[in-house]
Amino acid sequence: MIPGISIYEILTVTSILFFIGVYGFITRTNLISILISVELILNASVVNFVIINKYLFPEALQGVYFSIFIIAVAAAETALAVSIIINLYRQISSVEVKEIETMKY
Amino acid sequence: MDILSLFIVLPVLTVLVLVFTKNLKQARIVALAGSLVQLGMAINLIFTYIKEIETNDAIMVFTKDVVWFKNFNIHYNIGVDGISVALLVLTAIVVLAGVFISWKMEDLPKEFFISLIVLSIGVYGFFISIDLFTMFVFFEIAVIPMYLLIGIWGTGPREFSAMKLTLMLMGASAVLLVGILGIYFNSDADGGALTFNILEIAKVNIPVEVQRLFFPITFIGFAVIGALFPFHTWSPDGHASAPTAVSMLHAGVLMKLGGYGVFRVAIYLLPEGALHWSWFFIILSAFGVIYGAFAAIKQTDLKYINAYSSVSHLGLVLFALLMLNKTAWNGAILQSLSHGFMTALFFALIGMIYGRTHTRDVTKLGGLLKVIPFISAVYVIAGLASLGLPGFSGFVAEMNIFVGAFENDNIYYRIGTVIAVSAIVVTAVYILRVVGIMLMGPVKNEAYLNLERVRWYEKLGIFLLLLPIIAIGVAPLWLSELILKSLDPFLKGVL
Amino acid sequence: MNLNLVILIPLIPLVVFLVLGLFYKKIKPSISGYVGVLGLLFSTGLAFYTAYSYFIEIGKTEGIYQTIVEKTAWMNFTDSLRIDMGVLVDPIAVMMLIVVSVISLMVHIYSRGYMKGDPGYTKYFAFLSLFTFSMYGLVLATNLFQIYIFWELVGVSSYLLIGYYYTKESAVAAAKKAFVVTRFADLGFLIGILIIGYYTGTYDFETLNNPEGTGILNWAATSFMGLSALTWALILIFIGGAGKSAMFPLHIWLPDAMEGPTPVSALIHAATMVVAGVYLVARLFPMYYFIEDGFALNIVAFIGAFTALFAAIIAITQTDIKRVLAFSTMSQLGYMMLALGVSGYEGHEGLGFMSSMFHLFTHAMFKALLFLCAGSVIHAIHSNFLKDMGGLRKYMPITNITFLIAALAIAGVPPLAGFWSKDEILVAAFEHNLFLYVIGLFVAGLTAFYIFRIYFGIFWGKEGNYKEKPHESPGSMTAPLLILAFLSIVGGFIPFSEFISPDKAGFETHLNLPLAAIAVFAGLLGIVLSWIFYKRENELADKFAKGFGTFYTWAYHKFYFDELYLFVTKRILFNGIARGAAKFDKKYVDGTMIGIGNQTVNTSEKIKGIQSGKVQDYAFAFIAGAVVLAIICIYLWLN
Amino acid sequence: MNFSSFLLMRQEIALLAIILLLVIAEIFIPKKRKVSIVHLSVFLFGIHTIVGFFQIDESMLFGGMFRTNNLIHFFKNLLNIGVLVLLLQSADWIEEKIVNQNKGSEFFILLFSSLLGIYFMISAGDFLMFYLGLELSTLPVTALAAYETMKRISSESGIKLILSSALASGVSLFGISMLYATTGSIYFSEVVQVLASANLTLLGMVLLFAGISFKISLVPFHFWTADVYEGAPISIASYLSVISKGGAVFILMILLFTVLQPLAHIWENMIYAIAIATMFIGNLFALRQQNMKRFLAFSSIAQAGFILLGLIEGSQLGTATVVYFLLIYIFSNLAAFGVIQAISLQTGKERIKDYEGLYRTNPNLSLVLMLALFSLAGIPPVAGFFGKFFLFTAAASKGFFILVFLAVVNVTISLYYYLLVVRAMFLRKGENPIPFFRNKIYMRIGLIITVLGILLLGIYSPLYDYIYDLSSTLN
Repeated sequence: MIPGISIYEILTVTSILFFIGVYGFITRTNLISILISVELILNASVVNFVIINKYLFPEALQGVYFSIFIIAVAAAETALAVSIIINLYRQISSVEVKEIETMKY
Repeated sequence: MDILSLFIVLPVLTVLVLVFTKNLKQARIVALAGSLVQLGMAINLIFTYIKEIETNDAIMVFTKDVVWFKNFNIHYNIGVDGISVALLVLTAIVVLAGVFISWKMEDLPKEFFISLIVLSIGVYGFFISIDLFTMFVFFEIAVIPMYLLIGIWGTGPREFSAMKLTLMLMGASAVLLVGILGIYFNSDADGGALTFNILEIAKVNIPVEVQRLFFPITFIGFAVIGALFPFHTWSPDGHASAPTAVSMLHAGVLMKLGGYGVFRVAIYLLPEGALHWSWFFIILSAFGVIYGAFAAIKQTDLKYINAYSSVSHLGLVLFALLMLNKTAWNGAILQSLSHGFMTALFFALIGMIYGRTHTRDVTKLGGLLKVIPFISAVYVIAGLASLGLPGFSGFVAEMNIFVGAFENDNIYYRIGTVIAVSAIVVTAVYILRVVGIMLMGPVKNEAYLNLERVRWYEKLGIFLLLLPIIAIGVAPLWLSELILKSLDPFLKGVL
Repeated sequence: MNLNLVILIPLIPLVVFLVLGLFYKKIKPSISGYVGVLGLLFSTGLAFYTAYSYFIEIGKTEGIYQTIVEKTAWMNFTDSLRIDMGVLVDPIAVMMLIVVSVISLMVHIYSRGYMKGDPGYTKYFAFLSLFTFSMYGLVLATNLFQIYIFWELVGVSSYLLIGYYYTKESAVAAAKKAFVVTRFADLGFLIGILIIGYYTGTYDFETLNNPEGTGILNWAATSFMGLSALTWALILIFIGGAGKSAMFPLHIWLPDAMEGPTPVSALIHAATMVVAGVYLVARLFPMYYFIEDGFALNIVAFIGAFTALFAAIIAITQTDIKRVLAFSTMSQLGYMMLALGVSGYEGHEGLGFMSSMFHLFTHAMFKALLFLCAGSVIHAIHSNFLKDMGGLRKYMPITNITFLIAALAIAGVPPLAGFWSKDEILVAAFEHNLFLYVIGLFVAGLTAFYIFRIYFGIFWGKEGNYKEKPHESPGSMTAPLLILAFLSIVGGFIPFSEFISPDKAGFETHLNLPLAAIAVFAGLLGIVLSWIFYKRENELADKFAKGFGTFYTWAYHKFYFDELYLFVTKRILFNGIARGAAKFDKKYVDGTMIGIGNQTVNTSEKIKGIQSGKVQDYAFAFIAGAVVLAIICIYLWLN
Repeated sequence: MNFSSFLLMRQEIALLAIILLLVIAEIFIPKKRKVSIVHLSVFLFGIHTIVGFFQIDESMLFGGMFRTNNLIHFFKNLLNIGVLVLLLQSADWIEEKIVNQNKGSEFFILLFSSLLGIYFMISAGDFLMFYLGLELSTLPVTALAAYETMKRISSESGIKLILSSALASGVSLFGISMLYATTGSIYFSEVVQVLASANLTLLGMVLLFAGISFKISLVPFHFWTADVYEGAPISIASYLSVISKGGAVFILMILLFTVLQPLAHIWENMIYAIAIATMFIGNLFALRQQNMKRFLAFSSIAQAGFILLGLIEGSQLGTATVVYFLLIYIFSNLAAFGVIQAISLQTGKERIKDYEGLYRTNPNLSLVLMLALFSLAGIPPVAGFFGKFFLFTAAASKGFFILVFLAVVNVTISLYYYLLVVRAMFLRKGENPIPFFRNKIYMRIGLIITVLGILLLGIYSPLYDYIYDLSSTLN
C-alpha cells in the first residue's frame, strides 16, 4: 500500500509495462531483446498480482505467492530460451530474428 | 442371426476372406461366391417377405433393434418393406454382374474386389436401415470406396474425376448431416425422447416451420447422389473415368440411394416441408430430365452419354417422388429399379466395347453390329429399353410416373409433367444416334474386323441384367403390387 | 365365341419371333423362312375363323355387333386407372385382323424369294414376326394404354426393319427419322391418354366409347383454353395417329422409310402400320364424334384432305418409284382420314366411317400389291429409279399385269376394289362438305395420273439400259402378286356396310351413280393424261412441268419440308439447344462446381502470406486476436 | 490430511519416480549400454500405464489446489496410453539416431516432465497450479523441439516455440491477474461463486483463453504450430499435436464449463467465432502443404476447430463428446505420425510426393495411414466419424445449425487434402517409390495399437456411454 497512489495508477503503469513488452516483442530484431520484452510482460503480471493482493485482498497472500512462482518460472524460461538461442548461434553465428524465418507458409 | 443382418455380415465375411487371397483367380472366385450367395439370399428374401406380410402388417418387417449408443438413442435398427426388398435384389444382381464383368481385373485384383464389396456393404446397409444414424453411416461407407475404385482402376482423368465425385458426394452427405441433426433434435416435438428411428419420427408432428427449414437441406443432401440438376456434374466425369464394374455399381445402385433417401427420409419424415417445397424441386428435376437428355445428344463419349441419360432418368425419379401420390411414387421406385438394371447393362456393354476397341468415342466406332453382333444386339435392346419401349421395365416405370404426375391437377405441375414427358422424344434421339453411328453403318476401322467375340462371363453378366429388365417389363404387376403395399404409410403425411 | 383362339393369333408370331430371335445362330435360313410362313398361316387361318364366327356365327345381337372383350390386369396405376391386357373383338378389329393376316402372310411368302441369300435372313423373319405380333396386339387392344404399348412396338419393329440394311448410312438415317418423328407424335398421343385417363378415370374403349358413358356425356365439365380438355386430348391423340399415318406435317419419315426392304414397305409402310392412325381414330370414333360436336373430327377431316392433296402433288414429281408409292400411300391415308372426318354416327350417317374402313381394306390389298410389284421390278433391275426402267412388260409379264390391276384399282376404275371404297368416300364427303369433296375428287384424278405415270414409266416407254436381261421373279414372289391382284379385283364386292358402321348396326349402301360417274371420269382423265405424257418418251411432260415453274420445283423437293425439319432439328435442337445444353453443363454448371474447388485452392494460395514465418508477426496476430476477442466480448456484454 | 491422501496424486508421484529413476539410470548405466535406457523407459512407462487404470478416489488436496475425479483420472490414463504409443513409435528413432549422441535419456526425462506438467494442469484446482502445470508441460517440450541440435530448423522451431509460449503464458498471466482482481481468489471453486460480467472479468477471460488457445492452436493463436511441427523431431510434433493439445483442451473445457460457467452466454459467441476461423484457416492452409508434418500441423489446427463444436455445448454432452473425440483423435493422429516417423526413419523422406506408390511397396503402412487419415476426415466406419458426428450433435443440440453447416463444409474441404495423401499412396505409381522395409517390433506394436483404436473405438459404443457417465463428475 503506497500512500497517495491509488491502485488505478499502478494498474495503468503495469498495463503500459505489458504493452511495452508486447511492443518490444513485436519490433525488436534481436532475439535477446525479444526475450527481455517477454520478461517485461511477465513482470507486468507479477506487479499486478502483488498490487491487487495488497490493495484489494490483503487478507490472504495468494497474489504474492503467485508472483513468486511466476518469477521462478520466468527464470527457468529465460534460461531455456537463452540456451536454445545459443545453440542457434553456434550454428549460424547470429541471434537476429530474421534468421529464424526459414519455415513459413 | 436374423436374415437382414446377414446382408451385412456376409459381405464383411467375404471381405475378410478376400484379404487372404493371393491372386486374381482366388479373389474372383471368392467374390463370385460371396455375391452369388448374396443374390440367393436376396431372392429368398422376396419370397419370405411376401409370406411374412400376409400375416404381419407392420410397416417394416424382419426388424431387429439393438441399442447402440444409448445416450443418443442410436440403435442398430433394421427392417425392410417392399421398396427396400426390391432395391436389395437390384443391388445383389448388379454386384454379381459387376463381379462377372470384372473377371479379368489384372491390376490389384484383391483390392478391387474388396472395395467393390465394401461399397455393396454400404448399399445393403443403407437400404435396410431404419435408424437415421446407421443409414447415414452406411451412406458414407458406400461413397468412400468410390474414390479408390475410380482413382486406382479408372481411366482417363481418373484422379480428378475421383476427387470431384468424392468431394461432391461427401459434401452432399455433409449437408445431409445437418438435415439429419435437424430432424433428430425435433423428434421430441410431441414430448417423446429424441430418436433417430424413422418409424418413430414419422409419428411425431414436427413443427411445420422446422419441416420447411430442413426439408430442402435433407432433400438436396440426398438428391445430389441422385444426380439432381445442378448438382449432377460429378456423375459424367465419374462414370467416364470409372472402371466398368464401378460405373455399373455406381449408376446402377449407388445413385438409387438418393431417391430412396429422399423418399424414406425427406418426404416421409418432413411431409409438410415436401408440400411446401415440392414446386421448386419439381421445376429443378423436370428441368434436369429434359436438360440431361439434351446434353446427352451432343456427347461423343459413350459413358458421358449414359451418364447424362442417368441424369435425365433419375431426374424423373425425383420428379415423381415430389408428385406426392402413390402412383408416381410407385413409378419412381420402379424407375429406380429399371434404371439400375438398364444403366448397369449399358455400362457393362460399354466396358466390353471399350475393352475390345479401346475407344469410347462414338464417332470413331461404326458397324459394330457386324463385328460383335451379340454385344451390339444387346446394346440395341438396352437402348430400346432405355427409351421406354413397352415390354421393358423403363416403360412401366415411366408410365406410372406420368400417370401419377398427371393426378396432380395444378396447372404448373401439369406443365412440368409435359416437359418431363417430352424427354421421351429426346431420349429416343440420343439413343438412336448412338445406335446409328456406332452399331450400324459401315465398319470404320479395319482393325475392328477381328474383335474378340463375347466371353462366357460377359454373357452371364449381360443375362443377369437383361432378365429383370424384361421380366419387369412384361409382367410388372407383381412387383408393382409389392411396392404399392408399402407406400401407404408415406401417404399419411402428405394428405 | 372362343376368345382363346383369338388370343392365339398374336401369340403365334410372338413365339415365332422368340424362337427365331433366341436361336438366331442355330437355325438354318431355309428353315426360318418356313417357320415364319407356317406360323403366320396359322394366325391367318385363325383370323379368318374369327371373322367367320364373329360376323356369321354369332352375328348381331339386338341389332348390333356386340363387342367381346377378354382382359386381365397388367399394371395398376390407381384404384380406377389401370392397364389391362386382353383382346377386344368388334367389327373393325376383325376387319383389321384379316387385313394384317393376309398382307403379312403374302409378304412372308414373298420375302422368302425376295430376301433369298441375304445374310440376315433369319433376323429378317424374326423382325417380321415381331411386327406382326405387335400389329395384332394393336388391333386387338382393349384400352388406350394397350394400344399405345403395341403402337410403340410396331414403331420399333418398323425401326428395325427400315434399318435392316444397317450398313447403309441412308437406311440408318431413315430408320432413326421414322422412329423419332413417330415418337414425337406419340408424345402427343401419350399426353392425350394421360388427359383422358385423368378426366374420365378409365382407359377402356368400351367405357370411353359408350355414347351414354361419363366420358362423353361430361365433356363440357372441363375446359382449357376455350376447348374441352377432352377435345384437347383427342387432338393430341390424333397427332399420335397423324404421326403413324404420315399425315401432314408429320409425314416426312414415310418417304425415307422406303430404305427398308421392299416387302417391308409393302407390309408396314403401305398396308398395315401406317393405317394404325386411321384405326386409332376409328377406334375412338364415338368420342371424336360426340365430344364438342366433333370439333376434333373436323380437324381430322381437314388434315386428311390436305394431306391427300399435298402428297398427291408431290407424288407426281418423284422419280423413285417407291417414293411415289409412299406419297401415294400418304395421299390415300389422307383420304381415309378425310372419310372419318366427315362421318356421322348413326345408320347411313356413318357412311364416312364405313368408307374409311372400306378404303383401308381395299387400299391395303392394292397398295401392298403395288409395292410387291415394285419390289419385283427392283429385284430384277436393282434400281429404284424410273430413269433406269422402261419397257419391262416384255420381261416381267406377271408383274406387269398385276401392277396394272393394282394401278387401275387405285385409280378407281370400276369394278376394281378401289373404285368402290373411293366412291363411298367421295359420297360421304359430298354429303358433308362440298369443299372437301372437290379436293377429294381432284386428288382422285391426280392419283390416277401419277400411278399411271410410273406404270408407263416402268413397263412401257424406252427400254432401260440393263446390264443383264431382266427376268420375271420366282414363283414365291409372283404367287403373292397374283393372290393380291385377285383380292384387288374382288375386294370391292364385299358388302362392307353390312358389317361395319360406327354404331355397329350396319346399314345398306347404294351406288350413287352421278357421283360415281364423276369420280370415274376424273380417274380416267388422269389415266389418259399420263398416257399422253408418258406412254412414249416425249417432251410433253417436261414442258408441262416447266409450265408450273417454281411450283414444280417445290413439289419435286417435297415443298422443302425435309429441309425445314432438318433446319429445326439440326440447327435449332441439336446445334442450338443440345450443344448449348452440353456446353452450358460443361462451362457453367460444372464450371461452378469446379470453380468452387479452384476458388478454395486459390484462396488458400492467397492467404498463405499470413503464415510469414516471422515469430513477431505471430505475436502481433496473437495480441491483435486477443484484443479483438476482448472487444467482441465486451460489446456483447454491453448489449 | 494424512499420508494416504497423497495417493490421490498416485499418477503424478509414479511418474515423478520414473523420472528420477531415469536420472539415476542415466548416471549409472555405462555409455555402451545406453540403449537399455530406451527399453527401461518403455517398460517403466508401460507399467505406469497399466497401474494407472486402478481406481482413484474423487477428492482434492492442498485446500483445493489439486483435485482429481474419475473423468480427470480417465483422461490421465488416456494420455498415458497416448504417450506409451508415442514412446513405442519413437523408440527406434532414439535407438538409432539419438543414443549415440549420448542424450537418449533426456528425451524420456523431458517428455515425462512435460506429461507431469499436463497431469498437474488438468488436475489443477486453482490458477496457480494451473499455471505451473502449463509451464511445466511447455518448457520441456521447447527443449525437445530444439532437440536435434545439429539441425538449424530444429533450433528455429525451438526458439519459435519458446518465445511464443512465453508470450502466451505472459498474456494468460495478465488475464489471470485480472480475474484475481475482480474475484479476489485464485481458487476455481471460489472464483466461480463471485464471477460476474464486467469489463475486467471479460478481458481477463479472453486473455486467459488466449493463453490456453495457444496450446490448442486455435486461430489466431496458432501460427507457431506449423513451423514448430515442421522443425521439431516427429515424435515431438506428434506429442504437441496429441498429448499437449489434448491436455490443453481438457483444461480449457474445465475452465469454461466450471470456472467461467457464469459467462457462458458470452464465451459461447467467442467460441463460435473462433471455431469458424480455426476450421477455415486450418483447412485452407492444409490444402497446400507438401510436407507431411506441416500438413498434419494444419490438419490438427482444423481438428481443434471441430473440437470447439463440442465445447460450445457447455455441459455434460459437450464434455462427453469432446473427451470422446480427443480419445479418437489421439489414436488417429498417433497412427498418422507413427507412419511418418517410420518412413522418415528409414528414408528420411517427409514430403507427400515421396509417398507416391507407397501402397505397392509397403501396403500395410499405407493402409494404416489411410485409416488414420479417414479417421481424421471423419469417414465411417472408422472411429473419427463417430467422434465428429457427436461433436456436431453437441453443437446442434444448442441449435447452432449454421455452425454445424460450416463445420460440415470444412469436413468436405478437409477430405480433399486427406485424399491427396491417399491419392499419392494408392493412385499414383510413383517414379521412385519408397522401397519395402520392415518395421521393428516397437513401431509395429505402436501402430497396431493405434489401428485397433481407430477401428474399434467408434463401433464399440459402451465406451462412449462410459465417458458420458464420467462426464457428469465434471459439472
